[in-house]
Amino acid sequence: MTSLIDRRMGIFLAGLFVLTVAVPIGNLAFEGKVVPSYIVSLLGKYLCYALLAVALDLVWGFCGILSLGHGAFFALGGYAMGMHLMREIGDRGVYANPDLPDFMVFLSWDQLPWFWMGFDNFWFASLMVMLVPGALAFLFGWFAFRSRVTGVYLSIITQAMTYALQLAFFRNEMGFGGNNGLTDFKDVLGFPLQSDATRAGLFVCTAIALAAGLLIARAITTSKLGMILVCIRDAESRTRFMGYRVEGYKLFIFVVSAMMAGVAGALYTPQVGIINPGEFSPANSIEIVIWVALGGRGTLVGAALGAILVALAKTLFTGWFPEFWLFALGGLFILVTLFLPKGVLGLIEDTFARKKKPAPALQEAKA
Amino acid sequence: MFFLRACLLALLLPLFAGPASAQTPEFDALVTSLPEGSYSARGAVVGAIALTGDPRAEAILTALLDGTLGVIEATGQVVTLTPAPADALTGAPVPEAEAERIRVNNGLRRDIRAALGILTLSDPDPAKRLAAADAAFRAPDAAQYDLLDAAFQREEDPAVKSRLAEARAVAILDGDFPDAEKREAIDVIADRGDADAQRILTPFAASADPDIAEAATAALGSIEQSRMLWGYAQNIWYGLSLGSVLLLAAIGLAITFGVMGVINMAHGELVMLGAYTTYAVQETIRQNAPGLFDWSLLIAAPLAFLVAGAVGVAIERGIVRHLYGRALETLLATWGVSLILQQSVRSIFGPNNREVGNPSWMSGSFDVGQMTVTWNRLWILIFALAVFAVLLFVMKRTAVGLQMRAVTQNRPMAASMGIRTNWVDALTFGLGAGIAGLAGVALSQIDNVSPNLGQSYIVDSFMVVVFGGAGNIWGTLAGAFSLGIVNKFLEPYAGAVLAKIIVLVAIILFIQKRPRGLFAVKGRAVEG
Amino acid sequence: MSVHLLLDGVSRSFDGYKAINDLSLAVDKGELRAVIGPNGAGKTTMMDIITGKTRPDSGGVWWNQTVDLTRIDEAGSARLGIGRKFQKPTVFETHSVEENIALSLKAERSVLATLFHRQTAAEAARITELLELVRLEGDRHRPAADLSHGQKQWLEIGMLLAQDPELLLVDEPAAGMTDAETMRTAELLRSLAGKHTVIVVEHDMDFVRALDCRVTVLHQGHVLTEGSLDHVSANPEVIEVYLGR
Amino acid sequence: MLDIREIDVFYGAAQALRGVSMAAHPGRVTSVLGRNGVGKTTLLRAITGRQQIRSGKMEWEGRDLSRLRPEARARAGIAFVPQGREIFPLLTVRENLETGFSLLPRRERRIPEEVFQLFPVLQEMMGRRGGDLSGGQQQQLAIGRAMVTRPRLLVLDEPTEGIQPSIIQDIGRAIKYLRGRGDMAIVLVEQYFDFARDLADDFIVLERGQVIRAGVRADMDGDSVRNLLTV
Amino acid sequence: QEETIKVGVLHSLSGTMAISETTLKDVMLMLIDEQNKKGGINGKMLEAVVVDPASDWPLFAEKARELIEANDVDVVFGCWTSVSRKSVLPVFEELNSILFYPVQYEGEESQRNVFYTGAAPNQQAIPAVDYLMAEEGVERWVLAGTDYVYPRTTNKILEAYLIGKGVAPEDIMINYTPFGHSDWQTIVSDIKTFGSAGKKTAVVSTINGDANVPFYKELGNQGVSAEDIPVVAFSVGEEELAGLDTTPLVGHLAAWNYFMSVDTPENAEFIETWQTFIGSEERVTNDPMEAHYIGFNMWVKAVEAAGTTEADAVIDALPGIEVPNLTGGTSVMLANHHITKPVLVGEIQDDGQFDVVWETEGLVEGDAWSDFLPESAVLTSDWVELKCGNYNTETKTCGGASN
Ligand SMILES: Nc1ncnc2c1ncn2[C@@H]1O[C@H](COP(=O)(O)OP(=O)(O)OP(=O)(O)O)[C@@H](O)[C@H]1O
Ligand SMILES: Nc1ncnc2c1ncn2[C@@H]1O[C@H](COP(=O)(O)OP(=O)(O)OP(=O)(O)O)[C@@H](O)[C@H]1O
Ligand SMILES: NC(N)=O
Ligand SMILES: [Mg+2]
Ligand SMILES: [Mg+2]
Repeated sequence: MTSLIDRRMGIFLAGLFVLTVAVPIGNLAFEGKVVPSYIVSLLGKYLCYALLAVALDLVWGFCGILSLGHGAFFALGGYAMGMHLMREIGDRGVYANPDLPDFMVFLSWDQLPWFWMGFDNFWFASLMVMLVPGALAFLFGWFAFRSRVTGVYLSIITQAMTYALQLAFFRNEMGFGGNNGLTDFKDVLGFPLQSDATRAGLFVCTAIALAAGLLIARAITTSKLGMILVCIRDAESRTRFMGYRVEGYKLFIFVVSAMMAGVAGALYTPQVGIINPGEFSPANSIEIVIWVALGGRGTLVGAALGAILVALAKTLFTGWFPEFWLFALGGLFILVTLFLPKGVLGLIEDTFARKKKPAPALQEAKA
Repeated sequence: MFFLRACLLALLLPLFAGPASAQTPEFDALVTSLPEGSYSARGAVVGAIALTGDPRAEAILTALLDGTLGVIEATGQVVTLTPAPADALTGAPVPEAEAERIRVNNGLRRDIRAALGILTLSDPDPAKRLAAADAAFRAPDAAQYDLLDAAFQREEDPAVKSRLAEARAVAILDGDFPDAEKREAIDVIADRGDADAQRILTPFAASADPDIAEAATAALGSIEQSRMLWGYAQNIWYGLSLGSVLLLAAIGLAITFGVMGVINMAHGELVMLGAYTTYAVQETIRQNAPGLFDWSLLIAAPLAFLVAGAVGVAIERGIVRHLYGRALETLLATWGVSLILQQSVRSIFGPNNREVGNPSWMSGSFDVGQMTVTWNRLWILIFALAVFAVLLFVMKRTAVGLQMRAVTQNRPMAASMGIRTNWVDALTFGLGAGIAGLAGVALSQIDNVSPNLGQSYIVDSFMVVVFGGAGNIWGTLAGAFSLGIVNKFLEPYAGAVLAKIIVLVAIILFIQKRPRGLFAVKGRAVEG
Repeated sequence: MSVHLLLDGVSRSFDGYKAINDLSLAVDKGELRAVIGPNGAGKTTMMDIITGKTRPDSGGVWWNQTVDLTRIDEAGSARLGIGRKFQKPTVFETHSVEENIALSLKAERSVLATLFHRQTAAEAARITELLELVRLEGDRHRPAADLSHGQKQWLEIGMLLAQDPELLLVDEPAAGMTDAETMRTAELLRSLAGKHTVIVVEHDMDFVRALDCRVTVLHQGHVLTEGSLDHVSANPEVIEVYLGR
Repeated sequence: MLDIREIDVFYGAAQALRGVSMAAHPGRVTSVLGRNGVGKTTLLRAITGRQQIRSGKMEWEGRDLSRLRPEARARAGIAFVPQGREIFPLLTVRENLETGFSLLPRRERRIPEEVFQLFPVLQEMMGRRGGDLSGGQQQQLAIGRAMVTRPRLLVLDEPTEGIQPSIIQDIGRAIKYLRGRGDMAIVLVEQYFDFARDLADDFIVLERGQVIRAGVRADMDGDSVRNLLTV
Repeated sequence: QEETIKVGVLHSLSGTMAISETTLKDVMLMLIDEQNKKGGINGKMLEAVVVDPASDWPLFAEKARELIEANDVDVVFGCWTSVSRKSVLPVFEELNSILFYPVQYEGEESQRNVFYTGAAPNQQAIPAVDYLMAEEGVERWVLAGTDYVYPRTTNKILEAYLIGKGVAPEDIMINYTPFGHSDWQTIVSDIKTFGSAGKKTAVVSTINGDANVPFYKELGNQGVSAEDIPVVAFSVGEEELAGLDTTPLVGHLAAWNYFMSVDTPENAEFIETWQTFIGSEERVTNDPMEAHYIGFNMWVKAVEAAGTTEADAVIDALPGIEVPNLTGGTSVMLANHHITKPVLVGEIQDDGQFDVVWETEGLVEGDAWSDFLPESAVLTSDWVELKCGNYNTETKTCGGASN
């Protein structure tokens, strides 16, 4: 069977390592002259997206579950962390209420709702970051996979799920700050979020989480279980006839993926400073799919690369040509699909491969 | 409020003894005082003007209502502004005056309309009399009782007469009349059995007089009953009409996605193009041939079909055809297309809403019993069903439809049967896109015409197609209407937000029971 | 000998069409049984019912006289030891030929077991052995998608054997094979009998003859007749609806 | 006639056909024989345009075939019964048959009587979805569907696969009948040797993508050809 | 001179909010243009830096950071939705820069680095309700809004206010709809039913941008006329009406601090400049545009007064700055970083303009902390004397946020 760290994974992890070392040093040692502070958070955000993309690739690329609702798991992880950060504010809120976050004060809540209990503890919150998305994925998957909901039907109900959650989180009655979400965080584990050192620390944590996520994903997909996932993707019914309980496999990978997405969300919240129901929007989840497709589905590293690339393009384009950037981004998507059938990663690898030996062109008749 | 007005009138009335006293200086004084005072005080003045019965009253009040009555600040002279400035009282032309329009607000407008009602109660045109009775009904005023009663007595047109009876009844209820008359009035009102009746009678249920309270309560009870039944009917209608909108938005997708299996994220933008085509057509008509405005939608529909269809063909030829067999990648590419289309429209037409008007035959509403049916919704329902029927016919009954289905099920084999797959693919996608364009024409009548128009329908459209069962056009129909109706029955209880959430959760649960949608294609054919 | 598989008055209709109609059939442990019958007689549907793919409308299906197969799904039946080769070859196209076999090997099928699975030497040897048997050793690293139709048939047979099931349901194994290979397949199946119970569906009478076993003739979802091949092919009704003159 | 000369076909880097030549004439059946994976299907895919040839020449009725798209070849009178049937699963049996109408002039758009004479079961199942049919029924439908287009070249890839003996006989009779009409060339890939020998006027045997034997029916008697097909 | 003063413009040019915010970007470009024609500020030219936060709230924070850190802007004019403002707040605080926020909002905020030039609830909602009570005799209220924080808070304040005025709770109906809600049949019919209880009824609408067009179309078609049930809106301005045939809507109301129809020389000039700048006679002006106009002029004056664009100096200079607004008065920047504004109530006309039917006597001071919410009634904001945005007048302490 294939080795855990192949060439592409090796190169990517090496690059990530260099980044992890260089960025904080460049920022802290030179007081933001070499690497400006905002670049640190920006890169941190990209890496969160990358981890989220890896999570989606795990279910979509390998098991054929096209989740159009993965943003929900990301957002739930983000909210779990956001709730902790809100509790950390303590009585430093505008109303100086030691128990209630500001939004609860001005909407006249008189006590903290039960589901906020425990979130003042960092470790409890960290657990919830994985447990809440995991539990939702389990519940959702338990029903859907047993009922053999597949293909577009599954995709659309995942979309319905995230859309329903978005509407629910919009409601102030839910106790999550309505559409403003959770914001105005002060510090995490006592480190002020506005300090460069904390930001660098969060960046490093994110890089480590991404590396870990990639390795876990790689370990899973190169195992026999990973091969079965591919069987399910390609011929689900046939897999059943071989004695594999497809729903169990799907549930496993879906929950693992959701937890990974939750971790990505948890790291995202302190770095961007806000978590709000917009993260649940169907469009956001579609964008995740697009990262993966653009990077190269079923390659893990490609997914991560795709996320970083699209996010980078968005950052640059919205600044360079604020009025026309959608043309650029839309064009990019079209060109990639038309000319890079194996995604960006495919292009990179083909370019290197071609240098070594010319690969014979694929001569498939156009039907 | 009514009380206040009644008092004022009581004070003013003796000054103007009867309708005979035309051309009085009092009338002039009243008109001159129109520009001053609070809106409610001026409302009283308007009432007084009407009761003078002065022949100029109607013209002056109409001008006030239309906003063509002005005042020259310096002199306080009241003037009519159209066609040319003229003294409101004498009609003498006023040369180039700095006239200020006299402001009216809602309350005042209501008073004017009521006053005009009084003045037109004896108009020879029954339609005007009906409107007058209506106005009196809407603005109950005990002071008008005599006029209404007189009008009622001499009225011969049955429709107007019954409306006058109601107007008289509300006037009775507004004033100090004997209990017996009041109870009779309550019966008259109760016979209407509608929301207006409910509105009028509700205060009397708490009347100090037990008889009146009882009569009102009983009347209200029966009104409540019939209103509840009508309420169900109304909800079904709302559901059907929401369903028709969903159907229109989704039906093009039922082709491109349901039949062809292309995840077309640009579907919403094709709908948007249809709406903008309608806008462009209306603008052209407004500028060049305003008389054709009522035809604008009929002209826009084929154009929208062609525009969106052509864009669809371009998308298919340029992008989608390279991706058959890579169905999911169409998602990426068409998302790109959707971004580009959105931004193109934003660049060309601007980011703001564009105004698309309702032609006269799509404006307003009519009542079926106690149910209000708006014309635009009714036409949209008819339109949606017509589009559906045509599409169904094309897909199921024509050679082209058969070829479309064959090509999407097995492209190489279809080619081997001699079907021009390229052509059929382009045609199919173009058809789906064109229908999206048609949806845009309809949606322009009820929603924003903005670059975001498409985005707001794309999620719902996919939901409908999948809920109904992808690949089944009937399923799309059933899906759209059932989601519409369920939504509309939930909304009054749960509110719009919760209703939507509940519907989404219901879809998720429903799919567990029927993993391939409402009208699932079953059997070996799909399981392979 | 005990009855390994028993179908007892099974019926199943699709949209009013009775594909299986009061079908009863008993197969003994270790028996080799051929099932023939006209196209559309219900042979494949019968296999669908045995493996839990299709639920019968009525009637019972018993495994070892104790387990009710109508309550068991596809994976469950496979875990009981029922293996199946499909009429239309279905293999895992993106996996290599070797991986197709490896994934079919008899082994623990739970999620955790597969997550931590490491291939043993015995497994590797078994894979090679099977590949040689189905003559695909030269293609072992090719993606299964690249195989020709007949090669896929062979791969499926290899996958079936790898599962080492107690009961083999073999739907038209000889289709698309040359005459010589057809005989080899018959030979193979015969060699399995005894240790395994085998039910074969085939339209090739030479093949059925080579199997040299009891033959059941299905017609319109019902057993028409049963017996040796000579016996059933003498039946005028079988000649009428199936063999032709 | 169909005239194929020295064609090479590749799947990616792998060569599936090497310099294959063959011909098919109206009124004659040409059988293509060979073991699994030797390239029979590939040859038919090349003829029907599903696979491009890298080099060589392919002519049909004097026209160069190699540049035509699959549908143009169908319109040029070439009909295909593919291996694996390729029924349109969600179309009814009737609709499956009617897909053949698209290349017919409007007044010829009907299903030939022979189809139902040959395969009466199709008549019974007209309203059923093709994908729901049994394997053998689908095979019959695939052949019937090809006949609807009134081809002048009929290309059959293992048409007897999965079909009950009596109908195999019928198919044999049908092919003979079509041959007998004299206006149709038939290319038949078949593993069932006796069936092929019974029908073939000409034959070729493929081995690893190459023609290793070609001849007329008389050459097939005896075991020499049969032996080529065993391992 | 080489050096320029950079002005960040942080408005969505794509996504759902582009519909409203693009105009504000344009008006900023115009104001900067005009200022440069006057020779800039303190001899330096202004340079606009435009970015597109794409209606994506976290992206607002990212772009704010980019503007301040990478582009070195001295001030930012931007945001529309409250959530976008909430998203950028920490950035402005951390990097100590200045944001001018031009849209009416729910209040309950006062941040040292932010200047609120739109209306606080007491500058829009409460006067509008007062008008309806006094002039139209309204006794029964529908509070309809899009389900998010601004309408929720505004309605909470209004509810408290109405009940304080003796309105019975059963005479208040509160209804929320999702963003972009487009099927208003049920709600409009509910409003009709609610309005048929025999008491004069009005609708107070905090329905947000996109949903308004279908809402008004439904109102028009179901024949809810302003004379029966007037609707007073807080988020519907000239831009929104430009997408509608207003004939059936004549008489419905909006409360703002500015209307395009206001007849003053300043406004006439502003409209003229705007239409020339944008190259279209058709384009309208609206309230948030005026807010930017006021905010920008205040900032210019403050920079001139401080002699520098340095944030602390400008922040200190701003309170007390007075500039003419477009409605004939003079707006002052208050110590709580809100401004004084007149409140106007206008009725929709058939030409898509508003006709002012009522206005407050003088200017109303923006109140950061509503007096009608118990927890916030005790708070006050004063960045001049107290140097605190949320000073508790009971405990005499400054709450945590301002450190
Ligand atoms: N899902 C289904 N829907 C409708 N009809 C079906 C379905 N499945 C099977 N049938 C019908 O049931 C009958 C039996 O089919 P089955 O595939 O079992 O036949 P078979 O004996 O395997 O035939 P063959 O020898 O051709 O493979 C056929 O007529 C077929 O059309
Ligand atoms: N799509 C493909 N991609 C790559 N290789 C292929 C493909 N299809 C077939 N091949 C290979 O090409 C060769 C010829 O295949 P082909 O299908 O023509 O064989 P065949 O003679 O029809 O065999 P069978 O009798 O099994 O149908 C085989 O080695 C096969 O593995
Ligand atoms: N502040 C607002 N209107 O969201
Ligand atoms: Mg079968
Ligand atoms: Mg073949």
